[in-house]
Amino acid sequence: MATEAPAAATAAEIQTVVAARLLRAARSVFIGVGRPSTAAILARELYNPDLVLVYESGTIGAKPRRIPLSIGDGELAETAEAVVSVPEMFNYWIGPGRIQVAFLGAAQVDRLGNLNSTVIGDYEHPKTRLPGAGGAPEIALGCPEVIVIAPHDARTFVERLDFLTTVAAPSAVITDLGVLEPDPETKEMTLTRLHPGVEVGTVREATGWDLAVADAVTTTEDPSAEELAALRELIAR
Amino acid sequence: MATEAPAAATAAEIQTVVAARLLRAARSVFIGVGRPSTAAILARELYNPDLVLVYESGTIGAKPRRIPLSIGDGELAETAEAVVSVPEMFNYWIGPGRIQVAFLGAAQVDRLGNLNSTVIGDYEHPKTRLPGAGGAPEIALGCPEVIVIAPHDARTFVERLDFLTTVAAPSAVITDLGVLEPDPETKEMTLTRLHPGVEVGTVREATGWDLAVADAVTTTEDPSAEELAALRELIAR
Amino acid sequence: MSDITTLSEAVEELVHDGDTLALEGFTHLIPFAAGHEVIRQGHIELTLVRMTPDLLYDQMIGMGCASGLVFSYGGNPGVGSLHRFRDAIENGWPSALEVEEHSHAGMANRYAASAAGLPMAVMRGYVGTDLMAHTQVEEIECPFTGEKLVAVPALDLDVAIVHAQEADREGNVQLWGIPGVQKEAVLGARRSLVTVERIVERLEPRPGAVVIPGWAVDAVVEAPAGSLPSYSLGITERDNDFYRAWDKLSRDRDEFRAWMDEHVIEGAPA
Amino acid sequence: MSDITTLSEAVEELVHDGDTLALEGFTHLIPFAAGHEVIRQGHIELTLVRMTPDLLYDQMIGMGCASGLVFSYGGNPGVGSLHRFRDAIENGWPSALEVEEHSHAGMANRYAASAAGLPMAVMRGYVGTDLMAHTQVEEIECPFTGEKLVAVPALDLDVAIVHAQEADREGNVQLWGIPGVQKEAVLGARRSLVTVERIVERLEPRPGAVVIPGWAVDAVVEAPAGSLPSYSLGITERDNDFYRAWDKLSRDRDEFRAWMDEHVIEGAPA
Repeated sequence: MATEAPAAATAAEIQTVVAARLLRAARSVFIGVGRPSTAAILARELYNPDLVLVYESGTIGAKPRRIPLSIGDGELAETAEAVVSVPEMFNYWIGPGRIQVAFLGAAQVDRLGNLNSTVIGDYEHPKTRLPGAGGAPEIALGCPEVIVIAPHDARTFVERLDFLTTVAAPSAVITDLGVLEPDPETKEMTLTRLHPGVEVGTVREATGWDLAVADAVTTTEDPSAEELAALRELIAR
Repeated sequence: MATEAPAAATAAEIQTVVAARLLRAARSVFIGVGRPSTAAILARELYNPDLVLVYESGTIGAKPRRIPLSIGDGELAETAEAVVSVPEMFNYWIGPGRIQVAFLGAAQVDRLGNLNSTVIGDYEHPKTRLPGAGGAPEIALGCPEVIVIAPHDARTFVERLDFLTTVAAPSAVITDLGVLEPDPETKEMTLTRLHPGVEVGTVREATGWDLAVADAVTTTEDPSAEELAALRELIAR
Repeated sequence: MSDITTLSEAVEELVHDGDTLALEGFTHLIPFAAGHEVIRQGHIELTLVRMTPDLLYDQMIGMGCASGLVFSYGGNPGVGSLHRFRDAIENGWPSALEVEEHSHAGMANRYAASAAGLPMAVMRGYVGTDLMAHTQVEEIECPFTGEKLVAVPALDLDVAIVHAQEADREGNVQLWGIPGVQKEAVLGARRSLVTVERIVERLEPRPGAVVIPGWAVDAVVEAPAGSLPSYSLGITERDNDFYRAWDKLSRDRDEFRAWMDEHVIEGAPA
Repeated sequence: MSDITTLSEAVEELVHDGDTLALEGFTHLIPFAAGHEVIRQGHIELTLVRMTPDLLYDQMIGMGCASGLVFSYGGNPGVGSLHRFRDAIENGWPSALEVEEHSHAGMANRYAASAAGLPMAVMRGYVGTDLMAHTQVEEIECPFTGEKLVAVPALDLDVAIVHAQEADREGNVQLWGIPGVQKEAVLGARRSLVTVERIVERLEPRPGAVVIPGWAVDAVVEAPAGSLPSYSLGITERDNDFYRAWDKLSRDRDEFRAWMDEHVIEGAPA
C-alpha cells in the first residue's frame, strides 16, 4: 500500500525544527508558551531526553506530552522534578544562571537583538498596548545563552524599538526565513543562515534596518521526515 | 486510701508556672528549648489549647507531647501545622511580627532587660565563650512582646553586660525569685512581684545593680495542685 | 483562627472602594469566584495588583472596578491580547487606568518584601531597559562589593484574595501544584481572604503543598469550582476553550458587557 | 545529573585544604558521616560555616580541621556548651580559630543571598547590639522610605555538604521534615555533595519535601544512618543520649581524642 508523501515543511515548521536542533546538547532551557515551547518539547522527544524544561510558572524539569496552552497548565506541575514559588524561581534558579538557555519571543527586535514586548507607539499613549515584560528582562540577564524566536517581517525587525523591554544580546535569532547571529566585532545581528528556498533579498526586505549578511551564508538543512513527522504528531496530540 | 501530699513547689517550678500563666490569652509564642519550652507546652495543655508554638527550627504550631531536647526534634516537625525553611521563618514569620510573644533566656540581663548570650569577659579573649546570638536579636526585634526567663543571681543580673547581644525591652523578666517589669517612665526593670516565701532583700542581693522595687509588690499565687501535677507529669514523660 | 463565612459577607467585610487589592494565582488557582463577587458588589476605584492580570482582571477592568493596575504581564496566555485591558489603556474605556508595571522578577520580589514586612527588596535587573524610567525602581549599591543592584519597593496591599484546594474547619489552608506568589500575597496584605474548593475535617498533608495557618488568614470561604476557567490542580481542569473563546467574547464592548451581565451579574450565588 | 559515588571519593574530589565549607542541617539531617570523612582525610585550614556548629563542628574543630568558623549559635542544644569549640576560642587548642559570628536571621539571609547569586541581602536587625561592631554588617538605606536597614554579605562557599533521606539513580534528592537552610547551602556553593540514607528507583513525592534536581548537585553518596547522632525524619531517631554524653566525653582533650580515634578514625567505612 502506497503512503501519501508528507506535505513539504512550512516556514513555521522549519523555524521550530531549527530552534529544536539548537537544544541537542543543552542541559536546560527556559521557555514560554508558543513556538519556543513546541521547539523545546520536540528537542526533548527527538534529540535530548535529559533536557530540563523550565517554565516561569515554577515547574522545573517538566515533561509535557502535549503542547501546553499556558505556562501553568496542570500537566507541567504534575510531571515536573520540582515545583517552586515564583520568587524562588527568579531568585534561586533564573537569577544565578542555573538555566543554561532561554528561548524568548518579542513584538520588536532591534539590530543588537534587544526586545520590545511593552508597547507599539508612545508609552503614555500607545498605539498598541502589548502584554509587557513578564519574565523576559531577568531571564535574559540571568541565563548564560539567549535565543530569540520571532516571525521575520519589517514590523518586528525594526531600526528602533518603541520601548526597550529586554536587553537580550542573543546568540541567535531564529526566524521563519533564516538565522541571525551577532557579528563577533560589532555584535550586530547578521544573517548567517537561510532556510531552504529563501533568498537573501527576501530577508533584507523583511528587516527594518540595513541587514548585514555574513560572507558565507549557509542553508538550513531541510527538516528530516522524522523531524517533520514528530513535530506534526506533537501538534496534533 | 490516703495519697501522699505532693512536695511543695520548687523555685524552678514556680518560675515555669508563672511563665506559663502569662500565655493564658496569647495567640502564639516563640520558644527555644529548656524552661521556656516547658512553660509554653504547659500553657497549651493547661490554659490555652489554641496556643501556637513556634520554634526557630521552622515548626509553626507544633504540638509536642513531651519536652523536646532540641528545637529540631522530630516530634515538632511531625505535629506542626506548617514546617518552613529557616530563611522563611525569620523573613516571613518572625521579622514582620506575626508571632505575638517571644520567650528568651540569656547568660546576662541588664537593668533595661538587654541580654548577653555571646561572651563572659572580653570578646577577643573571652573568659567564657557562650553559644552566641542564635535567633534572639531578630526575635526580640520582631515579636511584639518579649518575656525573659532567667535564674536570679548576681552573675546573671549585671550592672553592665560584657556583650550586648540582644536589645530586648521585655514586658517582664520571670526569675526563680520573682518578676521584674519595666518602670513606665524609666523603662528600668523593677521588682513588681515576689514568689511565695521570697523576701525583697534576697532579690536585691541576687541582683548586680541597685534594684528598683515597685511601691506595691505583689506575691505570686502559689502553683495549684493541678498546675504542679501537670508540670511534674510533663517533665516525667 | 480565620472566620469561615460566605463569599458575599467576606467581600463586603474585607474589600472597600479605593483599596489596593491583589487577587493572585500564577495561571493556576486564580480566584475567579471572589473577583466576580467584587464586581457584583460594584466596588470602584480599586488599584488591582497581579503579576498576570489574565481574564479575571480583564473582566474587572472592563466592568469599571479599577482606577489603577500594577502588573508584569497583561496577556491572555497562549492566546493573545487582553482586550478590556488594552481598551482601558489605549482608549480609557470604561475609565482611565493608571498603570504601574514591573518585570515578573520585580513583582515577585515586591511580594516577598511585603511578606517580610520590609520596605523593599534588592535584586539584579531593569538596568538598561526603558522600564527603569517608567516604574518604581532605584539603583542601590552593595556596601560589600560596590556592585550596583536595584531596589524595588514592597507592595502595599490592603487586601489579598487567593484560591486554594482545601481548608479545615479552623481555617488552615492547603494548596498544591504551582504555588505562584499566593503565600507572599496573603502574608503581605493587611487583610486576606482565601476561597477554597472544599472544607474538610482534617487537612491530609500532600506532596508539594503550601500550608497557611488559619490564624494568618482573615476569612475562608467555600467556593467550589471557584477558580474556573483557571483550575485547581487535582479538582478542576483549566478551561482552555474558554480562554480561547474570551478573545472573541471580549473584543466588543457591548458583547463583553452582555456576557458579564448574563454570566456574572445575574449568575450570583444564592 | 549528579555523580553517584562513594563517600571517600566524593570528599577527595570536592573538598580541599583551605576551602570554605558548609555542612548544613538545622538540628535535623546533620551530615555526620561526611564530616567524619573530612576528618579522616585530614583536611586542614578549613573555614567551617554552619548556623549551629553542633557536635559535628565540635569534633572537626577539636581534630584540627578548622582555621575559621562562621556561625550563629555554638551550643549543644538543650545540653550546654560545646567544649571543643570553647577550648579553641578560649585557649587556641588545637589551633587558633578565627571566628565570624552572626545572628540566625543574618546567617539565613547570607545563605539566601548566596543561593540567589547576589552579593548581599537586606534585613532588619543588628542595630544597637555589639555584634554590629564585631561582624560583617553594614547599614543601608531604603531608597523609597529612607528607613535604615542592614545589609549582610552573601556567604562565599566553596563546598556545601548536606544529608537527605533519599536520592534516585539520577541523583535527584528528596528530603523532608525540618528543611533548615539545606537548599540554600547547596545552591549557594560552587560544589555540592549530598549524602542520603538510601538510593531508590524512583522518588515518591512526600508531603513537606524539598526536592533538589540532580543536575544542581555535584555528587550524591549513599550513607545509611549518615546523620546520626542527629536524625533523618522517618528513618533514624535523634540520639539524645549521645548529645548528653558528649558533654562529658568532650570536656577532656585526651578523652576526646581517644574517642575520636576509636569511633571516627578507626571507624572508617571500607
